[in-house]
Amino acid sequence: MKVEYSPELFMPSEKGDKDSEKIHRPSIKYWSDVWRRLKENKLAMFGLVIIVALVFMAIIGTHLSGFKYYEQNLSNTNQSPNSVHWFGTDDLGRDMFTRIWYGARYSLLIGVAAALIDFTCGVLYGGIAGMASNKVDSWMMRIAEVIYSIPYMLIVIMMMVVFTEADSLLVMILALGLTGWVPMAILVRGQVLQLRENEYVTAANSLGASKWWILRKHIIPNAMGPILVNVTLLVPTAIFAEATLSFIGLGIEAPKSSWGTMASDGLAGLAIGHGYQLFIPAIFISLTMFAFNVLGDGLRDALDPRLRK
Amino acid sequence: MDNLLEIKDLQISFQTFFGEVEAVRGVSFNVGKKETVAVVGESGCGKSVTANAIMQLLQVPPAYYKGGEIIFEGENLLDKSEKEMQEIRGKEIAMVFQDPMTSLNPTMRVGPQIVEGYRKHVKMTKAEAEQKAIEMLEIVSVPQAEERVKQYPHEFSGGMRQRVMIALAMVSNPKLLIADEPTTALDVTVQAQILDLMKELQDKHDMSIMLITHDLGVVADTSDRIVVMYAGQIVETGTTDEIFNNPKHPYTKRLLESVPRPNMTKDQPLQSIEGTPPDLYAPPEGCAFYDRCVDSLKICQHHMPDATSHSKTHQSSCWLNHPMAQKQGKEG
Amino acid sequence: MFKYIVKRIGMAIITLWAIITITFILMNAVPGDPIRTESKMPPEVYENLKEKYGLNKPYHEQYLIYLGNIARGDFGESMKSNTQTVNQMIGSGFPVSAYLGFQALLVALCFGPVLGVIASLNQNKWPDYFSMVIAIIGISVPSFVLGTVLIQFVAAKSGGLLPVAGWRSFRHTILPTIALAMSPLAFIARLMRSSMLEVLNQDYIKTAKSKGLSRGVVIVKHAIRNAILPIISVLGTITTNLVVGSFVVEKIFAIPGLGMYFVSSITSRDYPIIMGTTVFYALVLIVMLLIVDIAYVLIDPRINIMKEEG
Amino acid sequence: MSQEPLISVKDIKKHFQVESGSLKAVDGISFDIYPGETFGLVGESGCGKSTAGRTIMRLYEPTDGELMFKGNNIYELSKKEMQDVRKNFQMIFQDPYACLNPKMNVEDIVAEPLDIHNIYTNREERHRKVVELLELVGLGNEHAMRFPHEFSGGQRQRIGIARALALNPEFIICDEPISALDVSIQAQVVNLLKELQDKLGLTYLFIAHDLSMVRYISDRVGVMYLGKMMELAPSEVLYDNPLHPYTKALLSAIPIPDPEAQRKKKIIKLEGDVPSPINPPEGCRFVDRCPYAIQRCRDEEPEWRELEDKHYVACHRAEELRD
Amino acid sequence: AGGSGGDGKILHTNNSSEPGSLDPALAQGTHESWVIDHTFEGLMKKDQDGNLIGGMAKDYTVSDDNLTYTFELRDDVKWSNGDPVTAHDFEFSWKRVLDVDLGSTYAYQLYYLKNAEAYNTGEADVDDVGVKALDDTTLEVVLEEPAAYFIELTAFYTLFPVNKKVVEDNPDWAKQPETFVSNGAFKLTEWNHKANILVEKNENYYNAKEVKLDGIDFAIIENEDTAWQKYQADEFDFLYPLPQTIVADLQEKNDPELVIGEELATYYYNFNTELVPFNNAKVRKALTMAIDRETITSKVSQGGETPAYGIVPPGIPNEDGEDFQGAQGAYFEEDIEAANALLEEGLEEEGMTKEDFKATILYNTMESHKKIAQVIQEMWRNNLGVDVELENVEFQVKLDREKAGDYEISRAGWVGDYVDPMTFIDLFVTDGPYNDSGFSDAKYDELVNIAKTNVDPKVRFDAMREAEELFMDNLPVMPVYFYTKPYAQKSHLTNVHKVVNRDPSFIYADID
Ligand SMILES: Nc1ncnc2c1ncn2[C@@H]1O[C@H](COP(=O)(O)OP(=O)(O)OP(=O)(O)O)[C@@H](O)[C@H]1O
Ligand SMILES: Nc1ncnc2c1ncn2[C@@H]1O[C@H](COP(=O)(O)OP(=O)(O)OP(=O)(O)O)[C@@H](O)[C@H]1O
Ligand SMILES: [Mg+2]
Ligand SMILES: [Mg+2]
Repeated sequence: MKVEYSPELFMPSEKGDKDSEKIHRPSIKYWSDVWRRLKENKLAMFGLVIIVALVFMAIIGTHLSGFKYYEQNLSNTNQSPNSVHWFGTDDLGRDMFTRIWYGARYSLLIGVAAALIDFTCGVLYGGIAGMASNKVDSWMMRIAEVIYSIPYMLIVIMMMVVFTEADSLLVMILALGLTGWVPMAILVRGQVLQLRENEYVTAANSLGASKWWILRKHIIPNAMGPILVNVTLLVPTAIFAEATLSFIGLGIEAPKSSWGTMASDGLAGLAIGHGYQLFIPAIFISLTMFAFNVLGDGLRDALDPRLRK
Repeated sequence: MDNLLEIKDLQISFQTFFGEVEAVRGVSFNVGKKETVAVVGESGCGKSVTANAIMQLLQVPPAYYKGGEIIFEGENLLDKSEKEMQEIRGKEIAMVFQDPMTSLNPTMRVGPQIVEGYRKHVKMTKAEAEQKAIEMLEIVSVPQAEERVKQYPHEFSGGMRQRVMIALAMVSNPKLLIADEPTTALDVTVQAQILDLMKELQDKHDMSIMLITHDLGVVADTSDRIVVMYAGQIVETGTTDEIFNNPKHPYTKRLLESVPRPNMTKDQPLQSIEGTPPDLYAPPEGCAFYDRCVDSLKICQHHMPDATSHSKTHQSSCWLNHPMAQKQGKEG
Repeated sequence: MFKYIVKRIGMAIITLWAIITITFILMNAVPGDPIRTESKMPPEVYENLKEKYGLNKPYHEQYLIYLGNIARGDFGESMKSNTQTVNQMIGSGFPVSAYLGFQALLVALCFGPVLGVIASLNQNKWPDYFSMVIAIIGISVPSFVLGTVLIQFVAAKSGGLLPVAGWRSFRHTILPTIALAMSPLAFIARLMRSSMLEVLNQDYIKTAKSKGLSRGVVIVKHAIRNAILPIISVLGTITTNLVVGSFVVEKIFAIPGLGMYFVSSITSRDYPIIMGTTVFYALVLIVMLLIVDIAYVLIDPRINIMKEEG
Repeated sequence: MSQEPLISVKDIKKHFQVESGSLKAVDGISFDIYPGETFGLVGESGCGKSTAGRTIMRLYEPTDGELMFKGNNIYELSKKEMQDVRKNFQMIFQDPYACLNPKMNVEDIVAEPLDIHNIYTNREERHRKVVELLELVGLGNEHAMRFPHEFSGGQRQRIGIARALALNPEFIICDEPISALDVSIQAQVVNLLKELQDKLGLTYLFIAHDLSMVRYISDRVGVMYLGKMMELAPSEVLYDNPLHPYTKALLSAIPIPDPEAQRKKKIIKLEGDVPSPINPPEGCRFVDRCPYAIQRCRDEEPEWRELEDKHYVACHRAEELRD
Repeated sequence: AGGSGGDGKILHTNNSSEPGSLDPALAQGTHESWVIDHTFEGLMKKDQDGNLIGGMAKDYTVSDDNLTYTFELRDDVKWSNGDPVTAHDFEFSWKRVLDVDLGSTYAYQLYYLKNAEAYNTGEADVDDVGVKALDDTTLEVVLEEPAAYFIELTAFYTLFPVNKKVVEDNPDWAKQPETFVSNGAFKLTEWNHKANILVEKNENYYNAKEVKLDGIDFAIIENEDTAWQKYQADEFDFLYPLPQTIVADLQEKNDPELVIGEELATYYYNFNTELVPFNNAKVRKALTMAIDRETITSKVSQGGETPAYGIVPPGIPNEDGEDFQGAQGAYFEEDIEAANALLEEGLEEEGMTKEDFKATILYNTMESHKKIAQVIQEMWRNNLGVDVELENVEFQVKLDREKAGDYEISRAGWVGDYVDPMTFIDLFVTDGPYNDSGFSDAKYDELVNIAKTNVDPKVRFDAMREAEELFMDNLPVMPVYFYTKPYAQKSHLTNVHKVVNRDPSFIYADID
């Protein structure tokens, strides 16, 4: 079938409206673009919701059950979860629900703060080492080696001596961030060594970019995948490390609770059928880990322009 | 001439955050046995996407096939499984990629990269393979091939990488060679050698070539037929002589005019085509060249022209070919 | 390369010296007396013991004695135990720890990357989620919990097939290996996934596919090598920690390795063991990081850390 | 051209350490580039053009040589001082994709030089400048938020060009800036480069394989072979009256965009092997492939001399071959 | 089960930690003494009921001034290598312990001997030490001052003999089973460091025919939970110590395998009497009275412990053969009201109110200490309305801080060395090395001295009673409970001797 066109259409066109057809797209900032992409990732958003919920519960959760975190009831110990004690009671008859949310305050704070310290120090140190000349890099890595080799506990004990006056939470976070950044630094440095050989780095060089600029704008964004993986893993590590620190007297002081100490205390109940004392804090740690992981993954995907679905 | 490859109304889009990019919008052409078809066209018009689609190397998502068929030796490649495609890639169809630096594995020596595909199809020892790699590099005129095979891509110059790409595509004598701008980084002497080489292999192994290039000199030298693309569509096809001597589509005409002649003087500006091609996020309803066309008609803006045949081999899609336009033209 | 290694050995000596010095200072500066015990020790006995371990000498003298002994490879004798010299402790504990550590490393290296690769190839599909669950378990269930759970729910129920604890046969090594391997396995899997996602997008993967290589070959020969670098990076510290001492797992499974000394020597302020284990640990770390650096160069020829120039 | 040269390249060398020895990618080349001129650099693929360009940019630390820019030896500047000089020096890279950071969108890529040198006052100005630059190279506002992998080869190339132009540099090294572009855009870009040159007095080092284009755009052209300069002359002179046998062969191979003419054309085929840049021959580097080679060419390295006015050549037999 | 192994009757148990040494002179804790108790034997030993009977010595005489002891050795006693055990070995061994160069931590256990302390501190000659082998079988011991419990000490491991010849030949004799020579019921045959210690029946033991076991395999597992799992998997026949939760659980279930043995030890808190307000006895008393010990032992520690209202634990007979502690009864009553009144009074005397009252309980890191500290903290909060904080530190740090007086309240415990109230009472003499509370009372010191230097039981015990009363009036420490020793023992294991103040002994044990 042949379509008939009016002859009028075959007149030469006047292109007055030529430019009006151009679609003008607003300039969007990089990070808001990332945020938009992140929002599309349901799982990552779910992770974010969990984190927000955990933080929210950490704030109000201790007031819900009507028990105080330190309130003991020695005739009511080791009760499995029930309608009064939603998460059961511990070996001193304290309400686990309240203790979980009280502990959430410390654990979340510690986990995130320590991860942030490790992230900042590790990325900076590793990044600078990787960008520096081979000689500087070599010595920086040797220093990291020294820091990583000195017995951690000695350093922590020393910190306790030095910072007797300081806020113990601060000291603890410092202690947790003390050496954890070394593997991060090594990881980042490895990435830098590889990425700095890329042509776009040479191109940036030719634009007069400083090494610092190159590190910030080119290398770190491209190394973000492994970095995010490491950071998300640092969170639970720090939560547990806090429990270990209490062995040398630096942890959260009893009867205050944290997830790490609750889990290690709960371990004792495992053999006699009070597994919930271990599993409940463990589940919350895992949940946190899960949330940070999916968020980390989502962020990684959002930062990677290629992976648009 | 039998058609080795037949592309019918291929449509490919990319999903992006801003929407859909219609990179290829209904492309149909064919490549006959032993034939060299050159694909030319505006940068960004969908040549590479089409080539990648033939190899089934587009990542889905973000790319997806919206329609059409790619028929190779009678079978639709779009229906093939990944496993079946693996048998075809490298052996039946080989491709030279446009970007030689990023297309070579930076952590693998050049030699193995050239022959590993070949080794998949032909049983040979490692030593033989090494020999073959050296041979291939020599064929594409890389000097000191014995040493070069042991080097890594970053130690090669741009042109040498491109030759490596050519070598690894040609090593297993494919039936169809898709060469996406294979000689852009080569100096003229080497380019001439490579083009000769391609012709030679074509004669020897009855190879067909789909050559994507901007260098009209190369096109003139090698191709039998030319496909001219613009904004994801084919605007004109024809034999080399027909296109060079009797271009029908305004875009083709303007393209040919843009070529610098060796005897041009410096104060003459080069001819270029005013304006920019349409954004493929929202392709125009009518002719994509409308904005930049000096001879455009009113109809061009909102109606897509059909292909008109000028000879058995020569077609173009332009409203100016329409009888009514011709009439108007005469009257006007 | 050879020159580089020699240079690194030279640096290692300085590194070790720094470690020894700092450890010495810390050790003597922290509170806690190595000699005092809970038992009723008269001051005379206390002084006698101080004398015996040379702790009444001025610090700089003690330091020099330490340095001299360490230079001769002699870490001295424990202040708490009379049965083995520190060298003997390391000599008998290290092979056990190393065996366990390498076995765990092997497990982590066999499954971790595979899991990561599978996850990356099926991004946001069930294998990806499966590997994420493994990772979450591996990381958020630390070895002290995992070990205990394995003992109480696997070993105890296995009818003697998997012994509860001890270190006698291969069967004894299975559960501790699992307990030890989980966390690095998970970590490696996650890292691998993330760097594979990066690499799989690269053009050279397309090239490799265009040669008709099968998916497996493309991944093994092209993708993994380019994606492995972050894993190599973390292997240095992971291996050191696994091989030299995994305190928690060794304690839970009653394994006569080196790990226990790291913590117990510090809590008991047993100076010679602190020094011995620290130096030994540092040595292993130094060697591992050297291997990592060499691996970098072997894996990615573009990396230049061996060149002298800036 | 009696002015002071803008750039004076003095015997620069760049050797790479490779497994089998020292690869002499650039082995002592010298030339001057005057303000406002375009210096074309051609030569066989792999002969060291890109390396020369990068060494001039000091992206590679030179093995030897001096580079005078406005009377200063750039190679003696510290890294910090170098960053400032870079404002005046820009480069368009040969590889259009590899030189774009895949994690940055086009706006950020093009704006990067502006960011580095703090050229704009607010974000709108930045955006406006970026769009301006993109439009100069035939891209538009609509491309600004996209990422490099979403572009075709030619589009990427243009992003690179836009970035190099961002700082209004005095001197641009164009390493095959147009090879990935279709002819009409080539024309557009070349016209743009020329226009900028006329308006702002830019100076170019133009590396290309397209000899017609080089001829069209360059004032003077240098021909390299295996790390050495073979011939240097004003472009008309070089094209009409090449002295070096290599230049002659090169010119004969130019493809002509006309099937008829192309079929009739006679190409001087170069036989023989290109020698290794690792252990280049003692004498003339072209000797093995030169149809006119004599024993002397083998033994003695030809001198770099000004045979005619402004026409330099390194060939023992240049005089004889002239006729 | 472990006992039915192919190589005879081997008893399997766990010796929770690697011994620092198996040389009796250098041993200093349970994880060493348990093995040593099975491989060595002193002049005297204890029977199943805790009575002292002859070991290597068949008899002894004491001089009238109670200063000279003469021991007559058995003539059939041999070392595991066949050498006879002689009085010279004893003389050598004891002087060796006192030798500064050996660096024995427990050298002070021999300070009762004449000139022993002086020799140990370098002020006397080795020949001045009051021990001498008169001939191969006669050992003469001269004490510095009379000591009623000296004879009991000869059954303590620091005073066990070592083979003079062997030790002189090879100072490292105790490090390897091959060179290890002992005189007890068992001999060391295998020592895999940190894995296990195997002792086998010593055929040269004079009483070998009474020994039913062919050997004892002491595993070395530090982790209590792991050890318990092994016990449950029938890999152990006997287990001590047990995880606290397990003890509680077994007790609740009335499990017959659980045996709560006696222990001569007290769990208490030190008050730093040099600090305000703990210098005030009323405050100390108030705090002491305000906790509920019954609840602590039944709900928290749950190991069958008894609440402590005095400092000397049960298990020590007095001059009449009655239990010293049982005869004394409680020194104070738990009474919250009275405690509150006392506290207010005491604080007022110090110019304080309850609101100003601030204190920290220092304890060394351990789950059970943490639990009890939390409970006591909570009891004080609820009963007295005072807030205290908890601080856990490492053991070595706690010792340091106690020594330095850098604490307010600290957890402590004491295990008696010998079965006499003195082992607890002399802890608190002025400037006693373990008197961390800083308690000092001339009268108390005098009473201790009377009890130490007298041999008349009546005089001694009167003095000690008076001393304890005085002490409990002052309460420089707050007793919490008396320890017990909970074991798990499989039913097929019989005749394990569990004597107060000693590790369970398997010498005469049997496996059915
Ligand atoms: N992954 C992608 N996502 C979005 N758009 C894409 C993607 N790949 C290609 N495009 C778009 O598809 C169009 C066609 O690209 P293609 O690479 O085929 O061009 P081309 O004809 O090969 O051009 P050139 O000659 O410059 O290489 C371009 O406009 C490009 O922007
Ligand atoms: N990083 C490097 N390491 C080792 N060798 C290199 C390196 N870069 C370049 N080369 C070598 O230096 C020589 C010159 O390379 P260059 O890239 O300068 O050539 P070119 O003239 O730009 O060639 P083309 O026209 O093909 O781009 C080549 O032999 C190449 O192999
Ligand atoms: Mg293309
Ligand atoms: Mg180049």
